Amino acid sequence: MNLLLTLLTFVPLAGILPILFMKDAKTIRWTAAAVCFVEMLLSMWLFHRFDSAANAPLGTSAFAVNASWIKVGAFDIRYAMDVDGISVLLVLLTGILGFIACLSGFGVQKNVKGFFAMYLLLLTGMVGTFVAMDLFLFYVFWELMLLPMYFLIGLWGGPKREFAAIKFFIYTLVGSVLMLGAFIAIYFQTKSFSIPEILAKHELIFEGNDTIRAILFVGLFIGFAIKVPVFPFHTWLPLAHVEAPTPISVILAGVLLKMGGYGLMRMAFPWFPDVVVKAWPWLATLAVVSIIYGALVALAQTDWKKLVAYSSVSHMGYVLLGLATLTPEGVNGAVLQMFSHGILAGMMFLLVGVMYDQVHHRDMDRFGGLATTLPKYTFVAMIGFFGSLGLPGLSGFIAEMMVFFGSFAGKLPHAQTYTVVATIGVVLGAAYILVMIQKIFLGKPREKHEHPLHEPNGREWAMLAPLAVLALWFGIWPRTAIDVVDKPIAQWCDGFAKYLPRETGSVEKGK
Amino acid sequence: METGIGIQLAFFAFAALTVGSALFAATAKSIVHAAFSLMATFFGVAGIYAILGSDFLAVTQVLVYVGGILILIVFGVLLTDRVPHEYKVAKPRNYLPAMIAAGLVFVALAGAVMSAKWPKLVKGELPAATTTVEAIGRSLLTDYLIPFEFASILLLVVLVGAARLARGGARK
Amino acid sequence: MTGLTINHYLMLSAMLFATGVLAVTLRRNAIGVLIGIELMLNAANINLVAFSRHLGNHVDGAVYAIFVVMLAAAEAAVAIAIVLNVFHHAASISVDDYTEMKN
Amino acid sequence: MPTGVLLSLVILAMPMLSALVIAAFKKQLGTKADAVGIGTMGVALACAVYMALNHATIAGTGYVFEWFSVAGTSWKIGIGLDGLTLAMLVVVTLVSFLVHLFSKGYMHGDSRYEDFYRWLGLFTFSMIGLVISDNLITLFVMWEIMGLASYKLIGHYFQKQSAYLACKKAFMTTRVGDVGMFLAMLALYTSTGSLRFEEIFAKLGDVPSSTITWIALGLFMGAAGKSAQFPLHVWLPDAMEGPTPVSALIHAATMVAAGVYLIGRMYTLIVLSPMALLVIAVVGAFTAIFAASIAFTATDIKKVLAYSTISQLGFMFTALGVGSNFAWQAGLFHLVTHAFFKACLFLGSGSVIHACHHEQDMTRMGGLWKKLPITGATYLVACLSIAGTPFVTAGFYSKDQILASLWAGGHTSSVYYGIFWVLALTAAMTAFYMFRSFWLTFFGKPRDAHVYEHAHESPATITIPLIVLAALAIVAGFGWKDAFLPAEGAETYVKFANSFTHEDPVWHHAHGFALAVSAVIWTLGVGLSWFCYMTATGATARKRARELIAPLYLAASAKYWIDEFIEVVIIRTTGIVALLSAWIDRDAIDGFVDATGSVGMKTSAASGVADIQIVDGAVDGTGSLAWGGGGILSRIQSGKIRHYLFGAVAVTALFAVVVLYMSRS
Amino acid sequence: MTPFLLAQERAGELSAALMPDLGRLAPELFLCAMVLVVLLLDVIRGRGPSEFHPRLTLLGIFGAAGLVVWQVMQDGAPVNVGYAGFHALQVDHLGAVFKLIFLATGALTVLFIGRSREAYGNEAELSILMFGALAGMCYLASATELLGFYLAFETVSYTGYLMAGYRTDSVRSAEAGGKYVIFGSVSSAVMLFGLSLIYGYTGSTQFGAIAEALSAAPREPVLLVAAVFVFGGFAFKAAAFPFQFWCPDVYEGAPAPIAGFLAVASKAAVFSVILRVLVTYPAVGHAEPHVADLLATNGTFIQQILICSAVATMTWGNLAALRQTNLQRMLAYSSIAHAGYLLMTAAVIAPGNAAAMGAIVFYFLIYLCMNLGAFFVVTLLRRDAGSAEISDLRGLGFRHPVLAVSLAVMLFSLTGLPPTAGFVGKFQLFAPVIEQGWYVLAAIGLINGAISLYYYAKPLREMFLTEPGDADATKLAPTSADLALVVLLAAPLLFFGLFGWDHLTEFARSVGPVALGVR
Repeated sequence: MNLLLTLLTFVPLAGILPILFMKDAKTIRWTAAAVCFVEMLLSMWLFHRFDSAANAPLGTSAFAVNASWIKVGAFDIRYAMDVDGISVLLVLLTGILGFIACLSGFGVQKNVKGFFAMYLLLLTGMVGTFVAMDLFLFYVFWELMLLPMYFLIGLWGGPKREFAAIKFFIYTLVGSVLMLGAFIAIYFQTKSFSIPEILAKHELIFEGNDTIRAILFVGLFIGFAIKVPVFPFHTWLPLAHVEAPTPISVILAGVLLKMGGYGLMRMAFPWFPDVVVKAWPWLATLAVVSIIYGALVALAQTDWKKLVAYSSVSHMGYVLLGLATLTPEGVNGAVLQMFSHGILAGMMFLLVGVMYDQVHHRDMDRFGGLATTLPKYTFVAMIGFFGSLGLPGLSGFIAEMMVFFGSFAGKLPHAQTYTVVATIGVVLGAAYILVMIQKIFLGKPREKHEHPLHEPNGREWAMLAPLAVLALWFGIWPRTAIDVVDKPIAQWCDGFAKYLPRETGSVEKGK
Repeated sequence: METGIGIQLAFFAFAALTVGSALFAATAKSIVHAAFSLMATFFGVAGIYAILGSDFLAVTQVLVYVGGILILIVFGVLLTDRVPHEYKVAKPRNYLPAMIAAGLVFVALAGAVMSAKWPKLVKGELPAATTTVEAIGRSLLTDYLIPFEFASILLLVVLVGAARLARGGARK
Repeated sequence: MTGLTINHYLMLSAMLFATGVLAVTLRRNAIGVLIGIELMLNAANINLVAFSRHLGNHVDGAVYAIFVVMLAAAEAAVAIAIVLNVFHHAASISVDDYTEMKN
Repeated sequence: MPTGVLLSLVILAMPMLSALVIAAFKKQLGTKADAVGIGTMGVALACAVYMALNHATIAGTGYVFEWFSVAGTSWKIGIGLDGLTLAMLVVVTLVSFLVHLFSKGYMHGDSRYEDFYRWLGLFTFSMIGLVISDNLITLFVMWEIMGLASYKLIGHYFQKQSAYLACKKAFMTTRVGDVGMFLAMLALYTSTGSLRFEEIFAKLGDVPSSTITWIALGLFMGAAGKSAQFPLHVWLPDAMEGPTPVSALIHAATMVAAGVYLIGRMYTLIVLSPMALLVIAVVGAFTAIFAASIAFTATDIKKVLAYSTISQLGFMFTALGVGSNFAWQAGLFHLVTHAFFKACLFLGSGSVIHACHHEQDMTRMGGLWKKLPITGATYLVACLSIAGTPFVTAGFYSKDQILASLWAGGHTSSVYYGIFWVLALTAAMTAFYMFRSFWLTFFGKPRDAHVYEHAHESPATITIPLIVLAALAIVAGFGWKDAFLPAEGAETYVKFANSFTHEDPVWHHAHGFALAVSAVIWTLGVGLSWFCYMTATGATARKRARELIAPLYLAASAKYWIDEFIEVVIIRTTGIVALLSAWIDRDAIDGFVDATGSVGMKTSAASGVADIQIVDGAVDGTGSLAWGGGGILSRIQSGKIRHYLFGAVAVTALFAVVVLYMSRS
Repeated sequence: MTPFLLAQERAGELSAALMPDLGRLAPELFLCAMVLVVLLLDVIRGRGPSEFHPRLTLLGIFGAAGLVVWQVMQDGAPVNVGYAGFHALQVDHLGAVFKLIFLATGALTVLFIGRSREAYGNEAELSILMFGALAGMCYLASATELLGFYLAFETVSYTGYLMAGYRTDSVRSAEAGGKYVIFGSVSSAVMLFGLSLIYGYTGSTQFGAIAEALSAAPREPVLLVAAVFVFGGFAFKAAAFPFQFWCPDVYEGAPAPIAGFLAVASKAAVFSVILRVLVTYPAVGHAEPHVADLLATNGTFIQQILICSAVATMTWGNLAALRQTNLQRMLAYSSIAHAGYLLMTAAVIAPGNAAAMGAIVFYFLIYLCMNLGAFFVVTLLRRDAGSAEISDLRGLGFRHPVLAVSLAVMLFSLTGLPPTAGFVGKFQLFAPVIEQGWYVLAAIGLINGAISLYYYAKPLREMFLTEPGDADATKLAPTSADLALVVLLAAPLLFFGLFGWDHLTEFARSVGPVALGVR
């Protein structure tokens, strides 16, 4: 039995133990950073060792763990973990962002011990969610994230932190309750909690009863869509993002949102392929609305962080669109977008955070001319923001491009129309990023600062530079990611093949 | 089933007494009047028991209800008879919900009872009513011995507790 | 003329029970509410005794009724004790005034 | 890997290298960054020239590799070299090299001198990458990177409001066009399964013609964005906010050329759709005359050149809209000649501006001929070229061929006759307003003594590029075009709707006719401008005429209010929609809070939690419903035992009655 | 023959019939004896030293618990107790596990009362009421006959009334007692009327005979009405709709430990009867005629009553809890909501469905810890801060992290979040419902669960998210004994949430089949 996944999951948890007995804030910080660093190395090791060519079915890879955990009558709950290419990529993302956000957490001054303890707990929950192969285990990890997140936002956040924390809490819980209900129903149909096994038996879930299948799908979908977040379940996100401290915003945008996408990919979609195909107009509409609506709202923001937060709504809309296309290109795009958004959104939040630490406000109208005063900061900021805008050469472009290619080539009705409408989001995306850049970096400084602004310090470079490099790397050489996820995605798409409309029809080009 | 006309008349008389006095007890303006009207109800019910041949129960009814419970109630009335206006009955506007509740209850019960088949009841002639004292006594000491004994503990506990509360605090 | 059937007694008890309900929902006076409760218990008792008789002098019903009478007494004692206590605090016998706790 | 590919990679790498080196060693290099830029571009130019000289062996080579593969579909990218590419490479490297050189003098003393060279490098890189791509993906990638570089360069003086607005506008406008192009790519990929030119062209036969039309129009939308065709031309005049060398680079040889290049590159596809061809021709012609009319009224020397650029780009598109081999050659040939003379004009204007201490208003110049002889002379040469001076200038040959191919195109569709006359008129207007700028700047009495006093000839780094470009504006017309862009030999990589030979009577006739018209309109245009601006009678006549067409003049000088229209209809509307969305997003909340009357709760800190419940009233109704429901229940829980009893008994009895009713029978 | 002589004559017969069974009643008899012992000691000694009565009470409860355990160890097979074939009680594992729950609740309540440092804690009367209540509950858990059931039911009620109103110095306590007694008496009268109809219809007072008669019953409206009326009494005890009104007022007014006792033990008592009837005499639950289309659940009528009430109860409890600011009152509503969840699962109990029955037993086992724990914190709040407002918890997380974390665990558990036992419990409650195919019901339950999170989060927010200023810091000053107690209650929630719950579940599921004699 390979212990790597177990280690990955529980190293952060173990890291809490020494921290609890430490007094000195500095020691705590460095210990936490060390733990996160180990975690990052582990995730890289996993990425390195993962044999993408073998494309072992879930539950059978070299890293698979499967031990009996709790057995009550028919309930056989197992400590089952495994990864496929998709989870490997997301674990890698978690590892990297986990370390970087931990560095960002050095800025936390209040109750340092509590912060890092919660932070590490959160890390365990996140990694566990990505590797769990048992529904019960998955749900436990899923909920496990909720608690630390609640406190991390609620205790260390901005002025409206409590409000934000509770809103986050309630939203996610409503989602997970729906999810739980669906899980239980699915359990009774398949008599299994094992994710791969359920996938194998997915057709048996209320075979023939389309209504119940649809209800279950909707339950799962809403549960995950809240995390993604998909319009109209997104309203928790701007607040939580804005109020959360920088490292938590990074994790929230970088990793937590991906869990929604991961859940859709791993459960909601493949278990109910027939429903997905039928629900395509709804899914696509929600995705397109998320993309455009998120961008529009971002355009109207004056709060820098809020703008970034709404940009997440818009960008995660591409993930849903990509998944809903059910084409390899689109799904690849969605996965890439998850990864890319993790990097870029993380980076943007760090950028905002770096500046917030200096000026203690985020009102874009009070900035100006940073390009003159802080050229280096501006340079790295441009990578982040233009990446988010979808500039080729950075990871965001390739992801969005693939989503669009997938969705345009989609075999579902009116795929082209949805794609065309979605491209409005590209223009609006450019608009809000450029408006923001103009307000903050261009022009002349609008305010005098007590302390002259300074370029990012060493720690901040250590956070920003790797992300910038990653954004470039995955923009120029997306193979690194695509080769890992391609095969599982191809299989994933095959699962829908028999539900797709036979006749693709003549290619309608609507513009 | 033929019953003597006298018994029938007695039944209706007692029934009228019971329901009439109960209605008065429920609606009388003065709580004292209500309490005394309740006494009539108890007697009426005792009469019904007698008609049903439950002589023992009829006596118990009179003894316990009239001699015990009613006295308690009157005590209660007297002990709380400090704010005269308070024990007036509710104002007429409160009749409506009360009537609705009572009406619904009556409709439900009457509807259910009237249509019932009562499979276990004796059809036709009832066996002659005998004195129930022996049967009750036997039953209490055999089948119902455990509840019977338990009831004594119940009474003890309840009385100790009630005394504690009525006293208004711990013993000094 | 047909004689007395079980329905006679049951209708009587239904009326009595309804009257009891009327009393408990109408009466503001706590003692009045107790009166209503006694009416309801008596209604049930009439049922028990009537069934007891009509089951062919089945004794269980009568025994049951005796217990009910006994319990009613205990209940009255408890209720009066508590009501007196409340009266002591609230200086009111009207149940409508017992609204220290609400919502 | 063939030599050509290696060389093209060197050419591609050079500007990038320059950008990276300058970025990395900014401090160490200081103002020596210019040397890095000029040096690398020199190498690139040398390579490009070498390739051009050996075009016979190099054309047709290429290199392909797999970028990544998805579900068995290989996404290949690579380099493809053909005549068009080689021609573009020479033009781009040459102009870029000259601009680098020019900037050394022009940008001297700029506080962000190194940054300027860095972005210049990136810009050149993207343009080179664009032309050597053998597929639409890398072309699009470079296309977008060029957008970023132009954003940076136009916004070089980003402290100035006009500059940062201009760069944003440029990026946004081209982005709108890019969406069209991107959609065309999507459709192409969907219908042909590839984005490599070769493979696309090979499979076009299977694609329905309506799809082809849409694709062609999508591509044209992208091209129109980059090449500033109506109505996406609005960014170009504003982009003059960039430093003048940037204007020269962007608006002469590179960015605006990219759109024309794209259409030329995708010609095989475009010609399959007569509809698209017509749209391209009509939009091009309209843009040409429309921009020319605005150029009439501009007084800023750079604005004149900007509108002239738009107009000339219109010429190119019009030509490409014809669909024949000569038309294709003419459009792209005009692209090359235009690159030279327009770069010369821009750099010349830059020299003037430099000399006049950043004065750009022609009405305050005049009589500079004496002060700036070299600049004046080169400007004149370029003006002659753009005006199409018969037989001696490159501009004449290209423009003449455009007109000729239009006239020849009239044989297939008579619409082209009309377009021909529009363009002929525009050509006359071009001659007029270009010479107008020349007269105003260099002749007549100095209108601003101060400017005149301080004017001086520019240093050699500025004048040398001017001279080179002026020379090219003459000689580029002779001979070489058939080598790179052979009208009759390009079929190896591009297909046409109809082809002519030189001996074709139709072509022969058209050629002759166009020649005559060209000569007439040149005479008309130049002569009229001389009359209007160099003679006293002309000046009064001009004023009279201006009064006569006052509304038209006003409209033209206001650029036909296109900017205002876009501002109001598109930008403001978007802004309002955005605000509305934001309001909806935020105020599902407040609206609901108000509705439930708990405004007070919102403000009090203690009820923070209470608030949340209703936060998303409209979005998740359950929350508010629950909250409201909770309130009702709280009220029912009145504390009165009688109410409780009533509730309990009545509900029970009601339930019993309902059950009885349902179980009847 | 006079009755006296008759009794004498039958004495031998009686003892022969009854005496072997008396051992089966050891816990109940022991509790009754303790009533007498306390009374006697009180008379002899007067008021003992402080802590005397609480200790004596604990001793008695432990003794009774020991006897229960002893019984289980003796022989697990169900035994009917009663005179010559008259089934008055059934002693089995199902009863035993509930008895242990009552006794544990009683013991903890006594401890809480001790920790509350109220003077009344050392009164003999309280001990007597406690023993009486426990004896009644234990009887209730075993009763298989209507008269005994009614008697035990009323015992639990009366002692409950008296305990709720026990603090005569407090207007709230008195009022709680007053409301409780009035509402309870009416409810029990309603139930009694229903019972009388059932007696008349079936001609018996024994559950077994009743079940038999019912299983042969045709579609008979009077039974439906009787069932509704009887359910009224159950609903009152369980604080379920429509008899839940008293609950918030009484729980808020009663002394906090007593409220906890009522919320857990009283509720467990009534569910013990529900389980007893539905598990031991499935005919009662399943022979009922179907009332078609009432809820379209394909359930029997009793199931439909349970479902209707469950839906209304949980919704009512959760919605009304949303706006509460008083922790004790909030917990009252929360306990209403929990009654709803439990009723929901009770509705699916069927022969062979050990999962549903086990879920309820399991839930009570953990409900004991989480709800009593929460009420214990309320006790401490009442003691130290004088009130139990949620805002009194402000900053608790910073001042007394152990207490705060423990309370958080309990609240999480009440909400049903992993990794607490509450999650497992909720999971088990919902699983049988979903398995049954009642998705709408389960969905309503799940949505309710989500709503509940909101109000459970309020104390969390006060404790952890609001930093205590010096002025409004919590006044709570828990002693180490308090902390030990609270940790003792919180720890199992975590333990059973993560690891031990499979064994606990097995155990909970096993008691039902044992009650049926199907080992």
